[in-house]
Amino acid sequence: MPLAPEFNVDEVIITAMARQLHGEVLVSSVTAFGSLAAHLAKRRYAPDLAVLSTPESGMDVTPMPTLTLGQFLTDVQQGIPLTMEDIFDAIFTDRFRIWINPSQIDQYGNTNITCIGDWHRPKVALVGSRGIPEDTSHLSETFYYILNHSLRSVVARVDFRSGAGNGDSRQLLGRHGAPTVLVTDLGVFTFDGPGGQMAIQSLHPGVALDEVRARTGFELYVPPGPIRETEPPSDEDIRIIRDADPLEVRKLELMSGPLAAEKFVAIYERERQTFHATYPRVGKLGR
Amino acid sequence: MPLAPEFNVDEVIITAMARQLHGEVLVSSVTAFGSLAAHLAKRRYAPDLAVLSTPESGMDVTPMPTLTLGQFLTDVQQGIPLTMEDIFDAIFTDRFRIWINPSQIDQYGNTNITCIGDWHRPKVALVGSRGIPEDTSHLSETFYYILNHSLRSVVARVDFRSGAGNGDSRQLLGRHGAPTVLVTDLGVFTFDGPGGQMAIQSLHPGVALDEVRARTGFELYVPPGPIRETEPPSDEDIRIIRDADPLEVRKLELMSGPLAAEKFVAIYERERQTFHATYPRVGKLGR
Amino acid sequence: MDKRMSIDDVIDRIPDSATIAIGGSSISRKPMALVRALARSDKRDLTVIVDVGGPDVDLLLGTGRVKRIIYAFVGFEVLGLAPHFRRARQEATAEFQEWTEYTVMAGLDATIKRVPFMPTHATLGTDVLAVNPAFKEIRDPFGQEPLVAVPALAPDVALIHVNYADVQGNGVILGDGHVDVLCAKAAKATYMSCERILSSEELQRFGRDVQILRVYSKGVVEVPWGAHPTGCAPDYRTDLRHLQEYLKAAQSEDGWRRYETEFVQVDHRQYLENHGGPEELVSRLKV
Amino acid sequence: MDKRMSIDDVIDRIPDSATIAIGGSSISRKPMALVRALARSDKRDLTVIVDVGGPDVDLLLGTGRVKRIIYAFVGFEVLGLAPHFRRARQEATAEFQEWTEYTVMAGLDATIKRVPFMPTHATLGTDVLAVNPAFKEIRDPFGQEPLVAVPALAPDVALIHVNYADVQGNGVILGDGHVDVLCAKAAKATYMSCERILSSEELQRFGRDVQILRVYSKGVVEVPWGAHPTGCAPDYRTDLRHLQEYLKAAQSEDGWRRYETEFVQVDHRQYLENHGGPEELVSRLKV
Repeated sequence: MPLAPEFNVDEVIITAMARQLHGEVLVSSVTAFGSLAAHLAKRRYAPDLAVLSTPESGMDVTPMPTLTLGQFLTDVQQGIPLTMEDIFDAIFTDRFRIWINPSQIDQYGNTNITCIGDWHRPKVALVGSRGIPEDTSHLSETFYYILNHSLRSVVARVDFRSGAGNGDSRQLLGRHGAPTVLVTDLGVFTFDGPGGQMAIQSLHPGVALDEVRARTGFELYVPPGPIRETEPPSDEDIRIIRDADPLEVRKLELMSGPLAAEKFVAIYERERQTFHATYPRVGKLGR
Repeated sequence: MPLAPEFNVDEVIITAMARQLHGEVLVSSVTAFGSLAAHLAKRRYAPDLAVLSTPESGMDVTPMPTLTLGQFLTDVQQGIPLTMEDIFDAIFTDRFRIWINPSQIDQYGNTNITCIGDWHRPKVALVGSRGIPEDTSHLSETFYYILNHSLRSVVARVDFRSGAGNGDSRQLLGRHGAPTVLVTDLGVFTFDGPGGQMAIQSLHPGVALDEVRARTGFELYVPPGPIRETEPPSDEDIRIIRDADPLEVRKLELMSGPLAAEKFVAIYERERQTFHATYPRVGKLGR
Repeated sequence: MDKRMSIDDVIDRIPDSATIAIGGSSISRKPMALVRALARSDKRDLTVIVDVGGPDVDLLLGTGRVKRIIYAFVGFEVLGLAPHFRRARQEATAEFQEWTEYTVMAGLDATIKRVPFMPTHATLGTDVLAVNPAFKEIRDPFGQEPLVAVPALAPDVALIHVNYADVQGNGVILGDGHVDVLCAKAAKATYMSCERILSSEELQRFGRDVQILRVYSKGVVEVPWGAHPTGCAPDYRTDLRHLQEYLKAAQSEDGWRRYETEFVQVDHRQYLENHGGPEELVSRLKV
Repeated sequence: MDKRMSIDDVIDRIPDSATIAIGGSSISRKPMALVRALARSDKRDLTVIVDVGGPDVDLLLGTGRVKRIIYAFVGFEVLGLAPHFRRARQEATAEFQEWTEYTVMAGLDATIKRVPFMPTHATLGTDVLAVNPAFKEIRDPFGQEPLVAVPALAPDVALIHVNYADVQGNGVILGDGHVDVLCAKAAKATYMSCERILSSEELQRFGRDVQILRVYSKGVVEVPWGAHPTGCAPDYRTDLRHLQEYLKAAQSEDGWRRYETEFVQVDHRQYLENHGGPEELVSRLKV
């Protein structure tokens, strides 16, 4: 995808994600992209966000250099500690936002992280629905991102509905938890096409409609009028992202295979050195 | 009531209460008598008890001189802090014991702290059922004490069932929360008479059956054989009670009117001095 | 977001006929400065939800602000019955709905989890079930076990008092938490008074004692002695002398009118002055 | 009561066909020393309940101990899919029941509160409801709102790992709590390993970080590095290198047999030696 040389696709995606966040809500940091989007949003667009430092805890943390991966490696908890009950109460009371990265998303915004093929005898067993059913039955805004927009990830119908989209899935739920937006490496998509179908909101700089169509497993709704271009990240957006993630943890999500493994280990080793310099261990244990 | 001069009725009652407690359970300290019974039991009879320092919190506290009244006056929390959710989870999982001091108890062990007369237009409105319905539907042992066994407090039928006793009240509950024992100033009573009715287990030293009958609002079940005498407190029991309650907070529950008010204020003033000497304020705030 | 406001700002935000949940427990950590302002306001037909009520409910009944009370208990603990509550119950001058400690918690939790009810065994076998028209007997959908469905309790407003808060609306509770967290999460708008406002950094050092999360609070008021005459552990103990004066005043119309003039129809500064000023309170109530 | 015991003592107390709830979350604070002992035991037909599973579930499946898994998620987070879980799901060599994060919590909470179910909207509109035969669609008894009844989950045993414990069975968790408290309260018997045993006095200084109460624990095992290779914040981070070895080993039968010999069929002391000893682990994993 040809982008202007001064920014990378990960920065376009993260900035587009950041601009969706607003208000005073907890924002989960399960992935590097979600974490950086929350961090950027808090700095630039939504100062009242309460950003979590781990998937479930550490509200209003001071961001650390390894902002994102650190959470899984050391699970370091700073800020205000929460419980899992706090997290789900925040979901049920609509005080929570999360960027979900599904394996599949379909034209109605149903999402799948459970399996490819039939659930009872899957071709590929993935991980299980985790907390996505809770999000998609309670939140007033649900956010999705996919880094490799393709016929395998953006599909006509998901193999399994881990999360409830529009259409039939709404019968017993009303609007609670309905899909709001999808950001991919190609563009930004909403779900306000006919019957709640996926629609183009904007395409990233340099992305052509034909490419999007070729990489989408169904007929995308194109709103009348000219197609908008995603507003690119500003210099300030880019600076904040790069400063917050000097080890480039975010690049991991774009890689796979031996290359990813190699980078992963390198980050892991450097992370420890960084922690040594910044981790306020005494404060924590001395409480 | 004639008692041997070396112990008082409050010490007989507290000791009888203490001897009922056993196992590893949380014991609430809502009243002076309940608190002192728990403290004595832990020292002498049931070392695994987890005694609370306030009605809802402060597990495994180091007893303070104003062991009991302090809880309401300053609500000082030491030991391991709990939440109300912890307390009710302990009730539901049967890890909780409490000595309930009802205004009325009847022949089936139904108890009342809500009102005298009809609920909708009470002659005397008391306080409301509080957590007694939870206790009497979940605990495998429920304990009651009454300091003035009389026709007004030990009655044929309570005016309002705040707590579920035996008989009809058990229809939907089974044995969960059924009444176990009542200790009064006259004796110790169980609920294993015919149909779960109140029965004499023992009478305190010097108490005659006729006196008990005259002060009980129904026909008490008297088990066959000679009536047992409540085992009096030992010297060690008495010493522990007096040491734990040097301000004699326990006497308050036996008094009423101006005498009680006067003693109350005296204890209140002395309590502050005692706290000054013992309260580890730095430890608490420095956490 | 800076959520600081005045006591009057809070009262201005409460409409007539609002349903208000009040934190604390009987004579412990009640938001009395806010309650007094409400008591002297011209609000009408309020519904009050308390788990364990005390001077809060009694004062609001005494000044005629309340139409309906949902409660598990209203009383002054060791000091005895709540005089206006007792009178209003006996003369039926307000509507009363008797719940229990856990069912109030479950009702608030149902609102938090956006479910219309929570199931429990509590109140089976008691007369609470008979006099409380809100509860419904149901059968469990799996095994036909008899249960009680506790309906959701949805307060418009929650009023709580905490030890410390930051301007963003995070709150630290050092003593027993009572049901304050449930009130804060369940209400549409939570207003919190505090003994002292700290910086957010200082506040975070309290770890899990930060119990009120800013995503749930709409306003913060710094009110030293804001729980007086109830206690606020470990900052100060309950003012028993004042509560005894209150109880005495409530015995006659004249006495009550004088009490209102001196302690209700005055702002918080004057209220403290009428106790001889903060220094006098320190000398009596700090431990 | 001194509840210290050995790893083998814990395993001896687990019968065949037991239902075991395991705390922690994916690659964070799993009781891996206990799980390894279980994996090399001759226990059969175990049912495992996890909210978010990782190497724990995967290892027990890899050594053939498990008949049935109840889970919201099983995976290695940033490292990818769980290899034995994936294989077992695809070849249907065990029984799987897919729940969700909150419904596992609600199922455990139902057991704690001795109710047969908890109501929720979660899983409506998803295929979890279709493939999970344990859930039941119901209507709310007040307003006929569609809901899901989540049945109680009743573990025989809970296994958790904490930072510190005392010999009485109180446990301190400094990082994210995950669902450990729910597991401990819901199980008939909870066994807890810990990094270090402290005196009860030292433990109390951790205040609300004392999350496991002794009334719920039956045994305590001091096992430094007891969560390894998962992380135990703030004591040590996840051992990604070991987990990468694990994933590689699980790719072939030979590789897996070697892994088992070196890291499963050995006691905990030898396990640490096979990593180069505790000093080597300190240098890589302490932060």
